[in-house]
Parts: sequence; structure tokens; C-alpha cells
Amino acid sequence: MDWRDFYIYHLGKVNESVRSWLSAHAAGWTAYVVPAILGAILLLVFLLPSQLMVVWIERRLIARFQIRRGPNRVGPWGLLQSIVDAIKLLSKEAIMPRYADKWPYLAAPVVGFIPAILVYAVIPFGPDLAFADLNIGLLYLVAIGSYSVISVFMAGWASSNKYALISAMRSVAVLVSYEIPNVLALVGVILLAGSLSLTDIVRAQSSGSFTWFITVQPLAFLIFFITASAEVNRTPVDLIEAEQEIVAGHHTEYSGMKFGLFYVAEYTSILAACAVMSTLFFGGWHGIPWLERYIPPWIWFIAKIYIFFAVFIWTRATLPRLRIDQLMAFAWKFLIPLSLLNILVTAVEVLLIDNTTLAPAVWMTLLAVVNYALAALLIVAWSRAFRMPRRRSADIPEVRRLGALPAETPSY
Amino acid sequence: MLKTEPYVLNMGPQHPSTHGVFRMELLLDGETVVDMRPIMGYLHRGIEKLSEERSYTQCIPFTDRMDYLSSMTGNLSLCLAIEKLAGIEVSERAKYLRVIMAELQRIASHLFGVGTFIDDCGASGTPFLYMLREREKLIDLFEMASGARLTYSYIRPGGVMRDVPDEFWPAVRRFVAEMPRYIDEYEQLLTGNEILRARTIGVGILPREQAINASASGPVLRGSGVKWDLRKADPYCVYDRFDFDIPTGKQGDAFDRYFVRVQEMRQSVRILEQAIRDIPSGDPLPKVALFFHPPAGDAYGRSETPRGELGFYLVSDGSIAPYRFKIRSPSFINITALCDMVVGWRIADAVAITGSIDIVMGEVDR
Amino acid sequence: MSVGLNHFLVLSAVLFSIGMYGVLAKRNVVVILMCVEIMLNAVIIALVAFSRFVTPTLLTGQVFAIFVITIAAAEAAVGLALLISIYRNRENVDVEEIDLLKM
Amino acid sequence: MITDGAAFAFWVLAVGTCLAALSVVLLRNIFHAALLLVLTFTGVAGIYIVLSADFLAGVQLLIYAGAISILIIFAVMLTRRPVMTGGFSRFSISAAIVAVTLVIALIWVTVGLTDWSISSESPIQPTTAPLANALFDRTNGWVLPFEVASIVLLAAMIGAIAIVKDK
Repeated sequence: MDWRDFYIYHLGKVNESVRSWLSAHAAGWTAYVVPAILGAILLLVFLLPSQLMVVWIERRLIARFQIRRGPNRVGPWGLLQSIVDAIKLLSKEAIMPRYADKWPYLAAPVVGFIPAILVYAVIPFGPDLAFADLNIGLLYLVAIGSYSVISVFMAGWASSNKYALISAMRSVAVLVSYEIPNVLALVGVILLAGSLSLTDIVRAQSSGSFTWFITVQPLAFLIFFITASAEVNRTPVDLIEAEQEIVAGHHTEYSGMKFGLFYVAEYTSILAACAVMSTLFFGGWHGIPWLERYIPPWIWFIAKIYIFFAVFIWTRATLPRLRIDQLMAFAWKFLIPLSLLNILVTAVEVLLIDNTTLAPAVWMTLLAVVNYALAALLIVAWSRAFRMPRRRSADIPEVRRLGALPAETPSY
Repeated sequence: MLKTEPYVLNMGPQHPSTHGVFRMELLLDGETVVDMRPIMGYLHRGIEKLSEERSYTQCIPFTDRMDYLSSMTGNLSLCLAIEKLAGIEVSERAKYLRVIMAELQRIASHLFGVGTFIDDCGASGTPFLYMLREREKLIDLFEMASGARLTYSYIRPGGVMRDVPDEFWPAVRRFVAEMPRYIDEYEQLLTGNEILRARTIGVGILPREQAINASASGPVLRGSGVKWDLRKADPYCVYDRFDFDIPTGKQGDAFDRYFVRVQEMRQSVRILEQAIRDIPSGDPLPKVALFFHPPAGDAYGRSETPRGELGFYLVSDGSIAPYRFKIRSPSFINITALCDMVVGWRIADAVAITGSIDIVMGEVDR
Repeated sequence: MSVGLNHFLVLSAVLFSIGMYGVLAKRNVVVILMCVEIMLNAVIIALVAFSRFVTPTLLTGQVFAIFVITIAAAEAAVGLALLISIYRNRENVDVEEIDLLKM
Repeated sequence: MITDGAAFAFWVLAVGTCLAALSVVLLRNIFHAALLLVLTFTGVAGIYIVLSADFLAGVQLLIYAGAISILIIFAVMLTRRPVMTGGFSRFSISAAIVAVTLVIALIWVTVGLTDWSISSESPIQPTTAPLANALFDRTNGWVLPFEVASIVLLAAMIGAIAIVKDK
């Protein structure tokens, strides 16, 4: 073992070093098991404090946006507030509605939590710092992400609460609709990088002809940002747990740590969405060139995650919420056509790249200018043509025909 | 559409977006509201009956607790009714002070109403807290004048409780000078916001005729395009001396009601500027005894509160207490039009429309 | 004990039969659709197993599997659309109740 | 052949998948059945990974667990509780006989009678790019079936909309 492998700059080499040492000096199976456990511990070392930090950051930042102070009582600047909240959640009574469908009700938080953690398996925190560098990384990411619907649906259906049921119906409709532009927006990046592996995609963003993909994929990034915020339930598209309408959506009936698991899963997947955005569009672990020598890649990456998280908080603090039919119309009539056009344009560009004789720098600048202009043009043109639905969902007489409330109120 | 069976959803009395303990019984088809019934009474305290056991001046604290977001105008309405019943004269300075308080209160109440409305549209509290920032200044002003922050009981039959202290005037001048800029800030944040416009324009339309037939008043009526404001139509205090406009909406949707409120804040600032400039000196204190016996008869006094026409119908039998104390509360009457506005829209719209009416349950239930 | 082609074929056969039993024995159309999906999955397992063990370098089995999945998606969409259409007209999704052609 | 770890994974996945599939068939609550169907699909995806078909496993998770099971759950939701029971028809006993006969026959034919020529070559490991080459190869690829499949999907989509659409 070389001591330089344990230099904090390259955390990923620790694992590699341990693996090679074990395969040389210990039983064969330890070389598989020990690095895996080590990786899981590293991941948790990032995730668990991040959970607490992120909740604190969100509350403090939102408070700033709202001219308040936010939590400032427990610990310095209220830093320990999240821990206290966690303890409170743990000590709360676990209530289950009498008519709840028992095992889906109990399983839903876990089903929601597992995929949220599993997503991190493929995210590269540094050059060698991915838990599993799958060659189908992006596909895995999208596939695992689609499990969150099932969790929401289980919780909503099983808790025998009408608000939760409405939330379940919404989640199925919204997440299925937003999955499509979400995946389509990724295709542009896949075309440019020529790989599904997230490590390869990050490497492609520093190889000769490319810089960060945000320079050539602005439209895809915008679409991905919107769809990602829909998938992780952030305002203005957090219809699944729209507080003002359906109380807390699918976790209305959950208390104590069962609610806490939903909460943790939500923040975990928000962080995952931020991580994916910085991986795909903002160069992953790459940083500012002349600072890269001094600051380790994984710090760059985590910094990017937190910056994106701040952007999510910003949108949450600023915008009102869309209505469900407007949200669906937005996905189907605005995001999907634009993401399809983006694929078309990117595919043509990738074909041209192979046949061009221009210098990479010139070519990339040209592409960036063209893509930004096209993105702006498309967004403006499409938003002219696209109108949010503002009509009633049906005419009053037709709605009235469906019935009326019984004359007497049932009970007080 | 699919053949579905409508189901009943009880929204409230405990629900994050029903203002206070209001309960909506919604009949839903999927997410579309098929029928709706407002259920009130969770905050009923029997104010009308209680008032019949008390002297006229003792009734004033009840008005604080009806519309707790605009106590001043509640006091004013009742005092106007009592003065009409008993024939009490009010000094000029008291009239101006009443106007100043009523308009400050209108701004404060509209700030709260618009803020909660934006909250109901799904914003996570930021506009609301921006508006509370200014409301806080107003509450400080009221505290200077009356000593209370929410339940003022400042306006009394025949005048006001006491003259405002000296430090009130620079503070109110500064507020009046600053307020237009803050209103611009809100409009920047909200009026042009595409999501808010999509959520509110065309939503919850209350047509002109329907608004009149429902006897709606205040921003709900003016949002539907009816130019009716008691300050112009039946001027009380000294409102006929001021130059101001009555903003009206175009089609009576939720956005119009929001917009009318914002414009009314601007007009209130205009009135305040004139009232502060013109206020005469003198003694604003009441010239009547604390307990008085109005002549037998009846009177209806009303004023334009932030929510509409708040009227008190008083019947006197010559004794110290009113024989009959009837309240016409604008929130209660405006909310009767809610069903027609909500049917055919989604759950989210039902919440937004309820927010756009700006009800205060203390006044609805009394 | 090493796992070979036969293991996968047995698994495929068992899954297929389970699905088949469901298709024959259940009354609810939704459940029948679920069972059809299980049968399709069993078939894909066999295809991929052949691809893995008989022609490991050709990938033809996996290409077939992709086509089967495509068709399965189309089948699910149309099947559920039909189901909803039937439910709309009859308020029932019981195969023993919606045998209209017999009348 | 297949390493011991993978054999262990196979047994766990195979038994789990079969149990889940059996529960889909046997449970009367079709909401539970739909959830177990997701488990079945996930197990099958695991089987694909054991068979070193990683791209296919991803597709399985995305299409089956992510899309088809959601569609089925949607159908469960749209057909309300009174008809939500998953009872057995009057053929259930004969169906059981057929199914058992089928499984015996299938195993007998495929495992007992047929002699498969097992290749000893190791499988292609990252399958994504080779799969794309196999699909879109100019000489002996599957471009035409691929395009036909896309048209089938389009037709299915339009057909589904046409069936469900309001008249």
C-alpha cells in the first residue's frame, strides 16, 4: 500500500488501494466485500450530515428570502436544529389510521427511501470516486428514479385518506408525464458524450473538444431542471404534496419516523437531482482550472450540489404553484416537443462534429452560440404559441349534471 | 370523460388553507368541483346577542373581535351607527383621525388579504412575509395611537379614544412616503408573474349581475366591474373632501380581485396624503357621557371596510343598551357567492378563489 | 453448485405457468393483464438465457427481448385502454360478466 | 460457468420472483397484486443482470417497473373498489391442472429432451454498444423490425387515445 493513495485529494484511490491490497493478502471474497462496505460508509458519511445540513440550509435560506431569521436557537446559528428535529421525530408516537391498508402503509416509506439512496451508487464524486461505475449509469438512474411513484402511490392509497388518494392520483399522472421530457433531455448529453456511464460523461466534458455541456445544451438543462424539480416535488411543481390544497399529500397520515423517512427520502432525492445536474451539465468534479490543483475534485462536486440546492430553494421561495392540468399541459405541449427538437438538433451537430475540419475551440464556440440562440428562439416562439389552460375544466351545467351534495350535512 | 363517481371531500375546519375555521364540503369528480357547500359557525360567539346586554360603548370591543384584521373600520362602522341613532356630533379633527385610521387599516388588511391569497396560490410564504413587513409598521402606528396591536377599540361614539401622540405624525408621514415603493415591489413580484396569472386570470369569475344579486360588496364587487364604494356612494366622515379613484376589475376573476386590492392600497395612500396635510387642530375626544340613552328608534350605519360594506342596524328602546343589534358583515355575504365561483374548477382553484374573497371567519360567524 | 441454462429454463417455465394459471383462473381483467405481463417476462428470461448460453457473442436474444418489451408496452397501453373503455360502458371488469359476444 | 456469488444471487432472485408472481395470481386484493407485480419485474431485472444483460436490466426496470406497472396501477385506480376484487373464475381448478401439466411438459421438453449446444465463450460484458451495433448493423441488423416496432408503438398510442377518448 502506498501512503500517497490516502492523500485526501484522491479519495477514490483509497478504495482501489484497499482492494488491491486485500486481493493480494487476504481471502478472495474480501476484495469484493470490504471495498463495497467502505464505499457505502463513504456515501453515508456524505449523505447523513448532508441531510441535516441541507434541511438547516433550506430553512435558513428561506428565512433570508422571507426576511426572517430562521432556526437560531439550538447550537451556533441554529446548526443543531435538524438534529433536534430528528430526535423529536423519533420520539413521536407512530399513529396508523384504523382503516389503513396495513402492509403497503408500513412499506411505503421504506420503498420511497431505498431508491433515493440507490441513485447515489452511480454518481461519480471524483475521478475514481463512484460507488459503482455502471456502463448503463444514466439508464439505471432514470429507472431507479421511477420507483418513487410506487412509494407515493402506496402511501397515498394505503392511508385511506382522501387527500392522500388525490396525491397518489396526481403523482402517477405527474411523474409519468415528467419522466418523458426528463429522459429526452438526457439524450442530448448522451449523444454528445457517446456513453451512458456518468464517469465517461464527466470525462467527456474535459476532453479536447468539449467543455461543460451547459455550453452546448442550454435547452436540455432547462428542461431537465424543470422536470427534475417536478420529480422531487419542489415548488412550483410540487403538486404531490401541495400544502394549500391537499394538506401534505401522500404523507398526511404519517407521523413520527415514518414521516421522517419520507422527509429524508425527499431531501436525498433532491440532492441526487442536484448531483445529476452538476454531473451532466456542469462538469461533475471539474472545477475552475487554476484552482483544481489545490481543491480536491470531490469538494468541487459537493460544492456544485449545494449550489444547485440553493437554486432549488430560490425557486421554492419565489414562485407560486401551477395547477394540475396546467402542469400536465406544460409537460406535454411545451417540454416534450422542445426536448424532441433538442435531440434532433444535437444529433445533427454530433454528425457534423465527426465531419468538421474546424479547430475544436472555434467549433465549440459556434455550437454554443447556435444552441443558445436556438434555445432562446424556441422558448420564445413556443411560449407564444402555448397558452396555459385557463378555462374551466367543464361547463357548469355539465358539471352540475354529475350531482349535488346531499341536502343534510352528515355530522358535525 | 371517464365514468366516475363524485365523492365528498371535507376541506376544513382544520386545513392549512381555509382561513380560520371555515369548512368547505366539496363534491368532487376527480379533481373537479361539482358542488360545494360552505359550512360556517365554528367561530360563532353570539356577538349580536351579547351586544344587546351591554351599553353602546361597551359594544365596541366586540367589533374588534369580529374582523380582527381590520378592527378600526369595525369600530368606525358601529360608531357611525350609534352616532346616527343618538344624534351625536363629531369634531372635525376626530373625523380626520378616523379617516386616517380607516385608510391605514385598509392598507394593513389588504396586505394581509393579498398575502394570504398568494399563499393560497401555492407560494411558500415569501410574498406574504414581505407584506407582513409593512403591516408590522402599521401595527406600530396603531399601537402608538391606541396602545393595542390588534384590538384597538380606538374609535368611540362621538370621537376617538384619545388624540394621537406627537411621534405618530413623523412615523405616518414616513410610511406614506415609503408605501408606494413597496407596492411597486409587490407588483413586480406578483402582478407580472406568469404562474400567478395562469392560476388566477379567468379563474372563479363572478359576473357583474351575479355579484350584484349576491349583494356582494368591497373588492369582490368592484373586481366584477361595479363601481360601488361607500366612500363615494354614501360619503361618511370627510371622504367627500378627498380626491381618489375607485379601482374596478374587468371580468370579476380572482386576479381582478387581487388587482383591485393592490390598487386600493395606492388610493388609500393618496387619501392618507391629503388627510395628513389637511387635518385641523382641535379636540377629537367624545363630548358624550360614557353611558347615554339614545331616543327610541332605529338607525343603520355603515362604512366601507377592506372587505366591503359593514353595516350595523341598531334598534333602540330608549334604554342604555340596544334593543336589537344586527350586523351585516361583508365576509359572510361575499362568501355566499363562493359556490357559484367554485363549481367547475379544480381543488386548487377552490382554494385560490376562497383566498381571493378574503374572508375573516371572526366576521363570518360573529 | 453452478447455475446453467437449465436453471433459467426451469425458472422461465415456472413463471410462464404461473402467469398462464392466472390468465385462465382469474376473473378481473386487470389481473389477467398482469399475468400476461408475467408470461412475457418468462419468455424474455428464456430468450436472454439462450442468448447468454448458446450464442454469447451474438446478442440476438437480447435484441429479441427488446422487441418483446416494446410489444409488451404497446400491449399494456392498448389493453388498459380497452379495459377502461369497457369499464366506462359496463361499469365492470369481470371477464365472466363482459362476454358480450355470446349473447 | 457462472460464479458462486451469481449462483447465490440467482437462487435468491428466482425464488423471490416466483413467490412474488405466485402472490400476484393468488392474492384477492388487486392493489397488493399490482405492488407484487412490481417486485416480480424487479426480480426479473435482477435475473437479467445474472445473465450479464445489463442494458436489458435497465430497460426492464424502466419499462416494466417504471411504466407498465404504473399503467396497471392506474387501471386499478380507475376501476373502483367494488370491482377491485381479484376473485377466481369457475375454471380455476382446471386451470391449475393445465398450468401444472404445462410446467411439467415445458421442463420435460426443454431440459429433459433437448440437448442445447452450450457455448463456452464468455458473454459480451458491457452490452450497450454491441447491442446498438447488433440492432443497427447495415448488413444483418434489425433496422426494419426496429422501425416497425416504433410504428407499432405509435399505432398503439394513437389507438389507446382513440379508444379512451371522449366521444
